Amino acid sequence: MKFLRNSNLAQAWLVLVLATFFGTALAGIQVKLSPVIEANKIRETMEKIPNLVLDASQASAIKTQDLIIQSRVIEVEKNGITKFYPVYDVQLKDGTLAGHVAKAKGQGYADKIEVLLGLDAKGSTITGLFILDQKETPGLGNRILEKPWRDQFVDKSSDAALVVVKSGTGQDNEIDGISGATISSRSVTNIVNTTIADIKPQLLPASKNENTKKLNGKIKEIE
Amino acid sequence: MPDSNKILDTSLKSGLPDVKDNPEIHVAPSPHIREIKVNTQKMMIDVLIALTPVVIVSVYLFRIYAVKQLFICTASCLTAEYIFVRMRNRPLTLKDCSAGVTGIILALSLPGSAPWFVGVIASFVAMGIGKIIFGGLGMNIFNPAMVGRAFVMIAFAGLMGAGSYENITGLVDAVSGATPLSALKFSNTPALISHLFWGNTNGSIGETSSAACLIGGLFLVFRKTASWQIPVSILLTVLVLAGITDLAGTGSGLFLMHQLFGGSLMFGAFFIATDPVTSPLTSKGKLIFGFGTGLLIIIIRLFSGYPEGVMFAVLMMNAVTPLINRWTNPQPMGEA
Amino acid sequence: MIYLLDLMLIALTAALINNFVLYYFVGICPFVGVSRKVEMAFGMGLAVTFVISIAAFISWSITTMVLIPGAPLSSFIAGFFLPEESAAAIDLTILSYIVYIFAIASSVQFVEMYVRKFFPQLYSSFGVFLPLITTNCAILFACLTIMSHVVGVENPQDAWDLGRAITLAFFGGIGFTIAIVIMSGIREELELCDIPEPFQDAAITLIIGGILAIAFMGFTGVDSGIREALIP
Amino acid sequence: MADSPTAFERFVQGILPENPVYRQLLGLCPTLAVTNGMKPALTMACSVAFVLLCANIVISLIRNLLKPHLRIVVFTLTIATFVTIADRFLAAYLFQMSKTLGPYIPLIIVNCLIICRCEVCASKQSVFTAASDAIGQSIGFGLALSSIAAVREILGTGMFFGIRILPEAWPDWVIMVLPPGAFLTLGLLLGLVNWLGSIKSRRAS
Amino acid sequence: MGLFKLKGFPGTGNFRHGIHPPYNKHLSDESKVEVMDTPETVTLPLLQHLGVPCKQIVKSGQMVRYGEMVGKGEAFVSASLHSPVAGKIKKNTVVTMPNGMHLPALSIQTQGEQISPQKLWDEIRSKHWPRDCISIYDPFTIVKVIHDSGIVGLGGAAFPTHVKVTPSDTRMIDTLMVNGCECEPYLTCDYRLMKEAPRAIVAGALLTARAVSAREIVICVEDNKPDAVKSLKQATEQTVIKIAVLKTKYPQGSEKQLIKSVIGLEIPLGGLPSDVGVAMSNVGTMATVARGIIKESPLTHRVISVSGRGIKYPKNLFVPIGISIAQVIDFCGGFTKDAARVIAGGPMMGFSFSDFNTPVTKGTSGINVLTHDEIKSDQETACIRCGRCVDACPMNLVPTRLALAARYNNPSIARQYHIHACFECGCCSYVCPAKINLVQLIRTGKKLAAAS
Amino acid sequence: MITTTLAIAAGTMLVMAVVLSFILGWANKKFKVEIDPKIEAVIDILPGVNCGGCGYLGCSDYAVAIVTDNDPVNKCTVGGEACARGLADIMGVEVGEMVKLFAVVNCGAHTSDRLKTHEYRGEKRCASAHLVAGVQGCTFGCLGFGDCVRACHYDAMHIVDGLATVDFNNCIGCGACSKVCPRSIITITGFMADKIPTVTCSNKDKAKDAKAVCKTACVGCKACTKLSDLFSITNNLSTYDHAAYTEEHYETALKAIEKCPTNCIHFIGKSLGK
Ligand SMILES: Cc1cc2nc3c(=O)[nH]c(=O)nc-3n(C[C@H](O)[C@H](O)[C@H](O)COP(=O)(O)O)c2cc1C
Ligand SMILES: Cc1cc2nc3c(=O)[nH]c(=O)nc-3n(C[C@H](O)[C@H](O)[C@H](O)COP(=O)(O)O)c2cc1C
Ligand SMILES: Cc1cc2nc3c(=O)[nH]c(=O)nc-3n(C[C@H](O)[C@H](O)[C@H](O)COP(=O)(O)O)c2cc1C
Ligand SMILES: Cc1cc2nc3c(=O)[nH]c(=O)nc-3n(C[C@H](O)[C@H](O)[C@H](O)CO)c2cc1C
Ligand code: SF4
Ligand code: SF4
Ligand code: SF4
Ligand code: SF4
Ligand code: FES
Repeated sequence: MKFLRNSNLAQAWLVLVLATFFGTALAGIQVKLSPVIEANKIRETMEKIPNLVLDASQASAIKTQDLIIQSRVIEVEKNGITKFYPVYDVQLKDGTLAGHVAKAKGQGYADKIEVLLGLDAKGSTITGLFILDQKETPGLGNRILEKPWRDQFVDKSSDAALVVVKSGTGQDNEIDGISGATISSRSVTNIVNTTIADIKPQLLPASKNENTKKLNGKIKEIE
Repeated sequence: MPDSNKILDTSLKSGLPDVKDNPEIHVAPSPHIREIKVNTQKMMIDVLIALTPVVIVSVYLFRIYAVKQLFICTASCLTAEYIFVRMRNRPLTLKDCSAGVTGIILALSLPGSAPWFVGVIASFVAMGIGKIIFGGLGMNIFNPAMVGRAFVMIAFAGLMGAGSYENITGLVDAVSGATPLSALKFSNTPALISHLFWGNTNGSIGETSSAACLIGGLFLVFRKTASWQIPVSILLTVLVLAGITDLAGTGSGLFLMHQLFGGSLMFGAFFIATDPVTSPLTSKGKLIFGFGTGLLIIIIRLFSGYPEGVMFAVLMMNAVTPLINRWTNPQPMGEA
Repeated sequence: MIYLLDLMLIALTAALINNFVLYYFVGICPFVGVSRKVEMAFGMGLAVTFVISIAAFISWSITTMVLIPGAPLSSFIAGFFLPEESAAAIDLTILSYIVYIFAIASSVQFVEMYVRKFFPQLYSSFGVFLPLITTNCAILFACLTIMSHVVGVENPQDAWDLGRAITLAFFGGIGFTIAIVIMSGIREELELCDIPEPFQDAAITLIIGGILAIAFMGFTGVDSGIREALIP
Repeated sequence: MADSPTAFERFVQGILPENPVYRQLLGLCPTLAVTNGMKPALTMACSVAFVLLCANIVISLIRNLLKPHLRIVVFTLTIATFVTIADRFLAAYLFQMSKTLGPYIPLIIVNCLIICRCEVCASKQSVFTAASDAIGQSIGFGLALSSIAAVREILGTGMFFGIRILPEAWPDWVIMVLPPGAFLTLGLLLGLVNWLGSIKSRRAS
Repeated sequence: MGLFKLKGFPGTGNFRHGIHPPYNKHLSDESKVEVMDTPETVTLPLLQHLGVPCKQIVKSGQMVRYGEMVGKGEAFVSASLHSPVAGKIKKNTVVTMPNGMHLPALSIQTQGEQISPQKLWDEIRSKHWPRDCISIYDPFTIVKVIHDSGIVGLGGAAFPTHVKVTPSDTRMIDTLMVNGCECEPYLTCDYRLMKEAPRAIVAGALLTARAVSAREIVICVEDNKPDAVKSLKQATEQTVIKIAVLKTKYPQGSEKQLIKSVIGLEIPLGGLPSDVGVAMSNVGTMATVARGIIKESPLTHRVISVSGRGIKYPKNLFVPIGISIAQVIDFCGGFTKDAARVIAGGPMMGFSFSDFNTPVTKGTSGINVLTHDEIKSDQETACIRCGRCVDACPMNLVPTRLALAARYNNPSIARQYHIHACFECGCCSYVCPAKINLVQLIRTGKKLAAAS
Repeated sequence: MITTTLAIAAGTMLVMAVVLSFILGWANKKFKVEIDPKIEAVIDILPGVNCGGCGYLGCSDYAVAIVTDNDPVNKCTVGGEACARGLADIMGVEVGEMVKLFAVVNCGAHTSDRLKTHEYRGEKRCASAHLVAGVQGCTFGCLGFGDCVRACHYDAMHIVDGLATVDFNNCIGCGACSKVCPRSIITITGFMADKIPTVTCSNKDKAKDAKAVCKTACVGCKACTKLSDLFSITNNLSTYDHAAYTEEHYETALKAIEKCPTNCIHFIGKSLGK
């Protein structure tokens, strides 16, 4: 008994009790909150998807729940490394394939830039571009967030690689660089170019892919 | 022994012979003679003289833009020094001309098209955060002009970026297009070497003409106002590193020439890195300082998002200067 | 090759480009507090580098072994009570902060006691810094960064292995050392300068930190520059 | 001053005379990291306030059970728990803000401010005193954060709480919202506060 | 380095750093040494040398003869004091020496038959000093006589010479260097002595070399004194003495630098010339040694130069020790109108003073009176870290650090940068564009470092 | 599922706590290094946060500094006042002096009293000017460049008309000024009354020499010693035995002040209101 009373464990009984108690409490909170957090994460992407595949008027008319969004991962092997592109296939309620949205990452001026790229059902035209995450310089590089600039990509064909120019000559595949942020502009354009080149071949046989997951179901479940 | 008894006639009872002749004896510590050819003010005036060719070229090339920029920066630097020193209740130090040097060097490192407030803010930051906050002349760790320039360059990146250099095109006929280093880095279009050397290219108003910088710089070195070790080691380092890169690439020498004569390398090596206050004390330290600056310039120019790295390189080396001083603390004679 | 390059760029980024102190603002307290003398700063830097590497190892192991859903240890134990599928879903990441802080604190304390007992000389030059480090956010920050690259990554390939984790931590520590040694050099110089009274000590240190941060911005993009130069 | 300050004195002291940032230089990391806008700064200040309040109350409740050599362990455990709670709540209900603040919320665990208050006040005082001390210190911390954030946001973006208050023509001082701006602003404000303090004490004497 | 070698010596004839101040030796280098008559009173401070003060052994009212010992140097590092006149001891006074020391002093009223100073000088100048037959003097006697004659170094530091020449078991001396560099601007007394009385120097050098059993004797002269070299060459013919002609540069005459120049060795920090087997003495000291041993007369007179543009007629003078400086100045015609600063010693290392009743002491090598023009100095500014002082410091120190450490009361930095290695030559202050009183600050710093 | 998660979480925490406290407890015993019990006591009082705010390397480093180097006890911001008080108790640092200590400047010569002064062109600090002869005739007295003023942290020393003058309302007798004075003319003196008499001179020369350099030098004339035996003359300089002063010596001191031919005796101390 004496041994026990003097042992470290007995001395630290308060710590042990508190640890157990706090551990339990936290786990409880985890159980309660983690679905919400998960949903937040998914919704972040999901909310953008309609705007990326449908044009503005359509998008506002349709609710997210009315679309069937399925996600899958496209694997591309290049120079011995495998790249993964999460791709969301968007079907209208009636089952017609409206388009695809791909998530892609690349090096920007300061840090990684993460974008969502919308393509039409055939993958031949860009239907939208959204910047999910970036750490470019405010006021310069982060002007890639601005809608007018991003909208330059819409309706560009996915056949020819896009190039950034300082003053446009009216060519189809040209994107006007942001002055003072040519590097960021070019980075985004490069990400778009590589993504298209990488995933285009694997886009079509999508609907029957195995690792497809139904996503909106999950969201609905939460809400 | 007729003279053996002779005793000096001491009519002088008072200690001071002929007191009226000599009313103002004063006392002072040794040594009692000083080098009269140099003092702080004369060194600063030397720099101003050495800067004249650069100023002349800049005014010739950028006309009213250069005049405006020079005026704004010099005036605001002097004003800022006046205000800040007043705030500290210290004796005024405008007479030593160092604020003027800072102002002119700052102006010469800005693009001509930068709006007025850029010069004003840069000057106040240069004097305030770059100099007075450390205790004023001689105490600052970082080159004040470069602190000011860096501040506005980052604060107003849009106004100071390559784009701003292009805006000026067309307003002044002498120069056109992007700065040579930008052009080479981002669109791979080289400039004429003779243009680089004589200065009819675009850029910050003082950096374009390597020839003018060389003339002024050599004057400084020969006057011993600037130490020779710093420019020599910077230029050598850049020469070697850029030479290797050039050989690894095309081998045409075009790249090398751009690195040497394009951008602000000459201006920086002779006028900025040599600032005695912010560079090491010993000659060994100065060589290390120059080598480090050259190395960083090349790294930044080659790999970073900027076409030019003189400013950053100088600031970084300023930061390690105290450490260099420590490492090169000479062994006193007899200790080795 | 590519893996090595990856490690190199992680190292470069952690040490210089996104310096812990000057870019992420972690470890400011020792940066301001223990930067008066170069020797002290250097010892502090080394101690941080050492501890941060250990902490990275511990936190990476605990995270992958115990905390994340499907971690071998937790799902093994849960497997006794639950069907396999839900056992694999057990997510203990909420405990991560507590676990990290305790694992770090205990290991630091252990190392300190050990060094003090058996290497008194080493203790006086290096061990004395250890206690100061436990409450240093640079360490926890490294663990959190590593965690963010292990937990919840979408592509399995992007999840960091131990090598990347330790590289980040180690070079983050080196970056901290660089920053604090530079700062201490400058502050030794400042002893002979006439700094205005209100700015002495902390304020001037922060302002110099600002100028250093400006200078370090010169490295922006060097990582991608090197990547491009090496992988055309 | 009286031997142990009353609850009200504790409250007042935290705000200015013993301001955690300007006077005690505690918790500088978050102060620098999250002050590029008013919103993140206030979120951070609220999180700290939450953690500090909860931790102070809990510690004060169990203060008689503490063993001297284990007290820091208990403090840390308590703080880490509440920080985790705060972190999860932010992630659940203020997702964007939680993303912006990133690791700086968990870093509250090692913020000396909180442990300091536990040690100095909560482990010795009644719950009420501890709570008012926590509130006072939190307000002080919040004031410090928002003063820095205000300078940085207004100069850096021309906006305040994301609302434009300077004319469109205002050239944004981008540097202010970047890392150097944080250091410079805090350094200059710290100098200013010291200067005002010295003027005041000179006037007093 | 083979290119730059001093012919006949291991050294290069040069040392690192140092400066070239305007020498202005022409003011007085053509004036032959003139002899001043015995003054009415002399004042003899009891500490005229480095070390322990000597003990007064006469009483007020007592009569003394010429050359009679009035103060006894009892400690080893001390020197005796002898009366340069015949006369009556007066009440003690105090004097403030130019170096700031406040000392008790003997005062002697001249009375009765005096020795003729002119005869003393003629004796020194004569050609009849022996060059051989030195061996009749036994080394121990030489040391003893040097001790008894109160001989101290006349090169400036006034270090008791017998201490240097006392043989030691641990440090063997193989070279005696006779220092005739006189690198201080304005001063010409050593030059005149070498030119006018080379034989006395040579005799003294041979005697001293015998005392320390040195095999080699080198007389070192800077190359701006060709006349001195010529007369020394004549005087040293058929002796072992060599003459080293060195580059003119300040402070060539400082022992560490001189040894480096001539022999190429460096005295360890905190060491003495004897650590590298060298004994060094000034030319004036050598002449005095010769006089002391051969003529058995103690150190009572010395040659000083009185120069500078602030003095009407710059001269070299042979004066009794203890004569008041006012009389010396008067003898040279007094001050000119724009005289501004009076210095005991040379302008680089000498001390300015304002009380002209101060006596000439054994260590006074000259009086310089500078004019406002010569001492014009600009406003002091902050150090701009230009590093000129570093490039000037012959000891390879970082003077700016030392000075600022002193200014900001930081003895640890001062020690870290080796403040005690500085020998206060003044090169750093001379070149400093910010006109900082570096040497004075360093001196302050030494006190500080010693106190903490 | 939920209960299992809870249980496992609690279990994890418990296991961790047990393991860690066991290991550390074991290590604590195993690796114990004997340290000074006083240091140990100090460590116990310090918070143990190891934040470095005190400028030392963590709490135990600070503890060692307190015990071995007698460093100040109030540097811990975390522990605050209570901590400082506790530390002071351990260290037995006591402040309650019976006698008030003040700095006394033993020189009374203002600019116009000093003779043989010359313009001085050097570093304007006492420690430096002290090395140059002839700044003023008196080699004992105050130089007036204010090294002591700069050393005083309590705004208690000022140069008044060339003479260092103590402000007795601010002076706490810390002695910083007396350490820096190159002429060692500041003494830290116990005041037996609010105002005490003192001889404001340090010149030890004979009357003639002293008079030649200063109008208010003590000439050692013995006028004061005749009036009060608390005055005594050594080396031509009168000194006052402050420790023996009581109120009853007031009168004699006043008389001595009147008698002193060079006016170098004064009452000094706190000005008792205006
Ligand atoms: C502080 C600072 C931040 C910058 N940030 C970016 C950025 O985020 N994105 C970018 O493309 N260029 C950025 N730049 C500009 C680049 O250095 C480079 O000048 C520019 O990309 C050239 O583009 P332009 O030709 O469009 O002017 C920045 C420059 C500075 C000084
Ligand atoms: C002394 C001096 C230093 C300079 N340092 C830099 C520098 O470090 N980084 C930089 O981007 N531009 C620097 N510049 C400006 C460039 O030389 C030049 O203006 C550049 O081509 C514009 O680049 P941008 O595209 O980044 O705006 C400096 C100019 C001068 C005069
Ligand atoms: C800077 C400096 C310069 C000196 N110049 C001379 C000089 O020109 N002639 C000289 O005899 N001694 C000069 N000395 C003194 C010598 O170092 C050395 O002490 C002296 O020659 C020893 O001789 P003494 O003891 O006979 O005087 C100088 C010392 C210093 C520090
Ligand atoms: C050779 C030389 C170069 C200088 N270069 C600069 C400079 O680049 N920038 C600057 O602000 N001041 C410069 N100065 C002026 C002065 O040293 C500077 O303002 C100090 O840093 C102020 O303490 C220079 C002075 C000299 C003598
Ligand atoms: S005085 Fe001292 S520091 Fe200055 S140059 Fe001479 S030896 Fe060097
Ligand atoms: S010479 Fe003068 S200004 Fe130059 S570094 Fe030395 S002390 Fe400073
Ligand atoms: S008392 Fe001493 S330190 Fe103070 S001014 Fe006088 S001489 Fe200087
Ligand atoms: S330094 Fe101390 S003793 Fe001297 S005056 Fe100031 S408080 Fe008094
Ligand atoms: S808050 Fe102290 S190190 Fe970050």
